[in-house]
Amino acid sequence: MFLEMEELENNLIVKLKGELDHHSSEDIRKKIDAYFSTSSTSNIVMDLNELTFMDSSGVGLIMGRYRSAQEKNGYLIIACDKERIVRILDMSGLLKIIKLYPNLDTAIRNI
Amino acid sequence: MFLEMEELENNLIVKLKGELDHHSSEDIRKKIDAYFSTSSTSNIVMDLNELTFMDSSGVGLIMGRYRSAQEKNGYLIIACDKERIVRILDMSGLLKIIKLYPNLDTAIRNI
Amino acid sequence: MDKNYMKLEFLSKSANESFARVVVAAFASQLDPTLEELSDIKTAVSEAVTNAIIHGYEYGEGVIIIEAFIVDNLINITIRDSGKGIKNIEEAMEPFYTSKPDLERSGMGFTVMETFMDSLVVESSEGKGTVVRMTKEIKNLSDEER
Amino acid sequence: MDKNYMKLEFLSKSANESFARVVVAAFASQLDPTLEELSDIKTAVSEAVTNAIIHGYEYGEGVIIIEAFIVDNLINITIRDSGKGIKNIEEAMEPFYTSKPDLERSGMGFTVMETFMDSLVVESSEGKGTVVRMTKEIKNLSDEER
Ligand SMILES: Nc1ncnc2c1ncn2[C@@H]1O[C@H](COP(=O)(O)OP(=O)(O)O)[C@@H](O)[C@H]1O
Ligand SMILES: Nc1ncnc2c1ncn2[C@@H]1O[C@H](COP(=O)(O)OP(=O)(O)O)[C@@H](O)[C@H]1O
Repeated sequence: MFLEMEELENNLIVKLKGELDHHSSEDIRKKIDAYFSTSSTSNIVMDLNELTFMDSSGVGLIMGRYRSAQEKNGYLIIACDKERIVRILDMSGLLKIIKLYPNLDTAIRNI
Repeated sequence: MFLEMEELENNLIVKLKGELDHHSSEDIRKKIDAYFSTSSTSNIVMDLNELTFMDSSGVGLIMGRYRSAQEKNGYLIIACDKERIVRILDMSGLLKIIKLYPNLDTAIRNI
Repeated sequence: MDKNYMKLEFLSKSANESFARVVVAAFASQLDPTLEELSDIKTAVSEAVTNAIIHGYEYGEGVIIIEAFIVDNLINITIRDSGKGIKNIEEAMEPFYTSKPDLERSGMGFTVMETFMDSLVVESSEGKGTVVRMTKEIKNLSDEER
Repeated sequence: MDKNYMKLEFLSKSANESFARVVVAAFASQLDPTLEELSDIKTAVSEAVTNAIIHGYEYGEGVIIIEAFIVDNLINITIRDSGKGIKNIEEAMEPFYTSKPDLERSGMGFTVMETFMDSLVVESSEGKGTVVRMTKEIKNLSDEER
């Protein structure tokens, strides 16, 4: 599991690569929280297009970061066009409250 | 496990791809024997460069085909430069009786 | 593949979640599933194993047992823990129900298993442990259909 | 990796040889071995499992059990069958010795296991079965040394 974080104006761009399960999400969560809590950004953009696996632990991770952004009066959006991952996000009701774009460029253009 | 066979003058060129273990060698043996026994070729050139795995079952397979070639007054040569496979061939004493070339081209030029 | 069987035991460590997925996927791949079918199986196994670790053993030491049977093109997977068990299975299986919202669980584990597998049966007894049984038929599509 | 454990049981079918290799390799990969070390382990496991199928159960039905322990950067692998057993272990372990030359066995199985692993111990009792114990230390090379 790899994680890349980058600030772009008011947004923290978080790119996840590899397999996102309960094991890897613990570590990812700590790293995102450590960064985001001291960063001046208030929105989070999660790029899931390089994930090769995600189960419902990923849903928990995203929900949690959605709340962190809310606490800073920001919001969270997702970049993903992987059918299987979108299906799990949809099933979990996340897409009712979180905006989804097919890729990072489109997500950033629409922030 | 994939197998490609091709006749070149008096030689049957046998290319093995994938994992050569006891399971796959049973099938491979039958296919080579069926072809070679009805072919007019009398030598066998075994190209092992696309194997991703080989254990001592591969040694048995090669020894057996070496004997089939001998029965037709031919011989068997090997094309391989994969260190791990060469090591197993060497350990088994095969390289004392069978000629080894790094690749198929060199093997064919030296038949 | 006519018939095959395997049983895997391992410690309830979260590092073994991916190990369990690889093992079941390698076993199931004898049925020549599509990548999609293989991902379905991996996801369901991941959910059940994660539950055993988090809810069954509550991060404590324990052993998780996975059994898998292949009969023709059906795979039958059982995931078992000897942990705390589930009091109300019906409630537990409802979408969004989780007993550990503080751990950022989504309550979607059983729903994911149900969605990605053909059948799901959960048996549990408090203080004794939980057994999750799942089956999936592998369609054995021809190359053109894939 | 501090400590980890797994146990795998499966039927003595030759299609399970590659399955057994994948499982042990996936478990061992938690130690972050080099590709070379991983291939060493796969090859040794393949030899022992093949022996259980061909010699232990003589192609009949039986169960093969693999256990693997990780302690620090040592992996300990045990492969067990309840097959016919070995009368003379010393003779069996000699290079080139095989009881099945007609099946194109090379008699190099044990030699390969010895070469690729750090230690090899074989226990067997006629009519009861055979246990092969192997260990290997994973060197944990830094990226530059790989
Ligand atoms: N193996 C188990 N042992 C004990 N309780 C379990 C087990 N699996 C599931 N549960 C209970 O069922 C609930 C719902 O599980 P699930 O749908 O997977 O959601 P989540 O894991 O996100 O909580 C869990 O919160 C837990 O209370
Ligand atoms: N699991 C086993 N059960 C019974 N006999 C065995 C077992 N493993 C090895 N042997 C005996 O030891 C001999 C040598 O084994 P090995 O070095 O692997 O060579 P090969 O498998 O090529 O015969 C075998 O021929 C067989 O007689």
